[in-house]
Amino acid sequence: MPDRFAYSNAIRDVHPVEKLVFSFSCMAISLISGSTAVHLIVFMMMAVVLFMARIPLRYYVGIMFKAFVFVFLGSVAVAYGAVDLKGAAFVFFRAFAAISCFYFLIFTTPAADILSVLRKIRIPSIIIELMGLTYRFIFVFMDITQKTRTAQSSRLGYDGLKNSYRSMGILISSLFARMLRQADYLNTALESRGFTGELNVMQRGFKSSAVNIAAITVIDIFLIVIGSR
Amino acid sequence: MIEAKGVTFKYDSVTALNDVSLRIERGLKYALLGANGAGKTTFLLHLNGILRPLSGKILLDGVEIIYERKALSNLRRRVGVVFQDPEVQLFSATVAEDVSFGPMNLGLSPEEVKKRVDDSLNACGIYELKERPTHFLSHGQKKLAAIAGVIAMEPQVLVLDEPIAGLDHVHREQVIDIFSRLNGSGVTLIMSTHDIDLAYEWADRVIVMKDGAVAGIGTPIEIFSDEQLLKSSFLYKPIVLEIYERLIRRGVLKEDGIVPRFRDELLRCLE
Amino acid sequence: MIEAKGVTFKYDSVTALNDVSLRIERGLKYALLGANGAGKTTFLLHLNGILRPLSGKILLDGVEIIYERKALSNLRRRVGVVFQDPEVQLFSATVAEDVSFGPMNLGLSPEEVKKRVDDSLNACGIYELKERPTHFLSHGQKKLAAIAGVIAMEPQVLVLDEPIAGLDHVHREQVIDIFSRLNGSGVTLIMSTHDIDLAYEWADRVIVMKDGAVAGIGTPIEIFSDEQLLKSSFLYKPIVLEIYERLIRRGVLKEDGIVPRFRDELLRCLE
Amino acid sequence: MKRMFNYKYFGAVAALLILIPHPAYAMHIMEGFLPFSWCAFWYVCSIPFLIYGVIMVKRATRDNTKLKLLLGLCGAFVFVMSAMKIPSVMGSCSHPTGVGLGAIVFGPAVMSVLGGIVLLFQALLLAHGGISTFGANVFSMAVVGPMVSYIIYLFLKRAKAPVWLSVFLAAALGDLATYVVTAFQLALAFPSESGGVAGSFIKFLAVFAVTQVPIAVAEGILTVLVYNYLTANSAEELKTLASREA
Repeated sequence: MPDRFAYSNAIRDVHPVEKLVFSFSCMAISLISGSTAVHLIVFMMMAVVLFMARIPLRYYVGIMFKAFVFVFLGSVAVAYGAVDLKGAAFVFFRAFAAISCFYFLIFTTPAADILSVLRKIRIPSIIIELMGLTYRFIFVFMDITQKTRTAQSSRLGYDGLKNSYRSMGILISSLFARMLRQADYLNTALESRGFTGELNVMQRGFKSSAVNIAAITVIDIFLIVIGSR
Repeated sequence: MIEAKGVTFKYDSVTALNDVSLRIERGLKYALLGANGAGKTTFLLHLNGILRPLSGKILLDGVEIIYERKALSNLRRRVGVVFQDPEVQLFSATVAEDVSFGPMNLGLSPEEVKKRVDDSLNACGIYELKERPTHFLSHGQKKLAAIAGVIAMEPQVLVLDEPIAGLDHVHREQVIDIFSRLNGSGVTLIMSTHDIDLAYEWADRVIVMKDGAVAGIGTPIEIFSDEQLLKSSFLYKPIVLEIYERLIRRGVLKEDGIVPRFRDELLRCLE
Repeated sequence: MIEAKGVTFKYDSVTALNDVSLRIERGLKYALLGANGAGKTTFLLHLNGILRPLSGKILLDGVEIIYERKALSNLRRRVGVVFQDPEVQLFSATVAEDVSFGPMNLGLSPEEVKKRVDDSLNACGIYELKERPTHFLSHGQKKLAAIAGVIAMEPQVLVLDEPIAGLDHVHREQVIDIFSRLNGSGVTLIMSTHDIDLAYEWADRVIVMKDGAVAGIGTPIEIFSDEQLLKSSFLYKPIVLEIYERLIRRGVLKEDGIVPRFRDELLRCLE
Repeated sequence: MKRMFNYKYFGAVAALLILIPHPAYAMHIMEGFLPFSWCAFWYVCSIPFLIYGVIMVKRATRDNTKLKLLLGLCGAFVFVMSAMKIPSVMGSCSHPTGVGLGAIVFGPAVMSVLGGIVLLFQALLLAHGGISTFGANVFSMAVVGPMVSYIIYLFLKRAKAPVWLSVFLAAALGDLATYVVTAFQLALAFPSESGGVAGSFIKFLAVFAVTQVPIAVAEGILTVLVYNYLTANSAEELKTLASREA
């Protein structure tokens, strides 16, 4: 999971707004631009930035290779559906540039920081709260699910198709029942810490950097200029 | 400090607490023993108003608790609860965020919240986990984070529901050490546990519950010398005490008024 | 019966088992000791094919396990695993449903399934809980139900991952009693535990793991007399053995070749 | 001619199976595959539904603080469910979408919010789907899919169809509706030279029919199994959740 790197990379402490703006602006320019040169520059630039963020090269190459296969075959599919070979190549490079921007974001910016940005831009607090809870309990439930599945398969629960369907039905409904109980327990535990309806927590402070903002601006202008030539 | 008077509680129609009367004195360490289903957790949840007695009452410093928002909020400020399973208590993405939840609810200033978070993370020895996402923590670390989240509210009474269950040796020692230091700074502690040896060596007072009622309360030596009580409550004698008593009876050791509580103390007697 | 030969396993890039070779003999009781992270659970999960060695192999009755459906199904029929946390092991709505899960998967007739369920509930002493919803059970009862669910498959080998963690005194005794009876009827048992006193009194053989490797294997007396091994593996001496040795050294007891293993045996020496 | 067609057709099936990475997160359109204007268009289409959903959620949780926690946990539940592997006859694996189950249990308005949250975390945590295509994915998977499921479920329930059939069809057709929308979104972005949008839509649909119908059937069966267990064991809670739907 890229989540692992998001918390431990070298630019974890860069202001998340800067990272979001960098990722989104490069992505938007790539998607709008008709220039394959822009797409290639964005791809290389993101690779360099992720290298600087100390994302292990082997991991990045691995995940990029997977993306390459998907994007390649996806472009072929699009070519089959609609456009010619040249068009397919264009779609291929464009998608690859956008994916680079996307991976930059998810490899360097923890979900917790993205949530704090969403809070800042006045996304309704109910959404932020639901997202925060979802994020936290995804991991709790994944762990439970994986362990329950192991326990089921050690009792032959996935031996044959019939057993498998039955076991999976039981697995999902037991997870649902657990989720209901978990909500009860959580409510109790939070009430005992003074919960009255708002899930307010301390926001982590980030320092914005003039250098980063300048760099992002220069890069964006540079990409736009290249693209419009 | 806290007093239960004739507290009765039922889940649906099953009686969980039956006329429990009990006084918790300020500054002491209490161990709450009893078989599964004896009503320990139910009793603990009454102490900060999460559960409300069906009959009877809970008093804080002699004043009866009323179950409306402001009084409850005041109660919960003073009585913190650490639940058995840290997974139900940690709800936030990172440790610092989670620990800040209680202080935020107290309406403290941002600086004060930050200070409380740092202090309680330090007290629990997990300051370096501050910005870690909750889901990367080990079970023991989650437990410590849950404890930090409660002590950040600076409660006067700390209620601990089986705080050492499932912890390995190292985290167990760490947790007990935190409790001792809190107690040293004046916090009253009430801990439910199945660990009889721990209750014997750690507690100032032992409370024994059985079938929703208090079967006994006293110093560890009083409680664990009461063979009748131990038997009827499915408890047994701590091994250190039992061997010590045998050795006294055999005349190997001489009674000198100081009964060993820790294993090492007993072994030292035998040097 | 089961043999591991040079088994190595990694999670991502972290080595969890490093060249583990080990023979489990039919009909014996094994205790598996070691600190958290020593690789105990990882090793146990290899014994019924849940994890597959990165290199090395597992042999059942001298035949190497192959990791395809039929062979695995045969292996899992013979080797049952009771996991540490009963919460994740009880997934059905009621106890009877949950216990019937394994027998149903074996494709037995409804009568045979019913018989297996009743028998194993009886063997675990929880027949009266048959129709109870699983989440209303106490922790101890959940553990018993989880054990019943595994023995309903009538395995020849029972793998137990910390089966007594978090149990109260009464349930602990009950669980150990079930294991003894199973062993009496020929079932091989392998139990990981942090409870050194239990390992000492219960096991025929003790296996000590450290950093993903086997640090020692032998009878309890052999293992717990090896001070070097205990120290390097962060273990300590069982209190019964330690006090016995002290009393021998003090001259209170005389060495007669029979070293006490149970608390009661030691106490009897002191009568 | 005919051979040529078959060859091309086969290649495309294989290609789409992979475009849609794991058959797993099937209906997600990958990052970067839609041009900017279409990304923006689908964002604009989805947002009103999300806003409506948020208003509904806000109203329901206003004086029930526990429901807020419950819905947050439901989001995690849907995410985890959609990460499970469905055992499949053909040996290949697929994942449930949870669209049908979610629509039946929570109703389409709440499901649009939960679905949006789940899609975002699938992008952030699993790198499935994407940011620019988020609007399009929300529209197919969190808006149209649940709506179709819900309408079918309600309609069949009113028509006194057997419960299992209503649940099965709601889940399976909700799934298929999601695929149809995805095919339509791709066709709009990549109209064929000869047949225009309609031409490429039909081509994409044909591919989906082959690859996704078995998956939809599998999800339908699974949803019926889960629904049966849930009504047997958690009927009370289901009612509370459903009655929150305005």
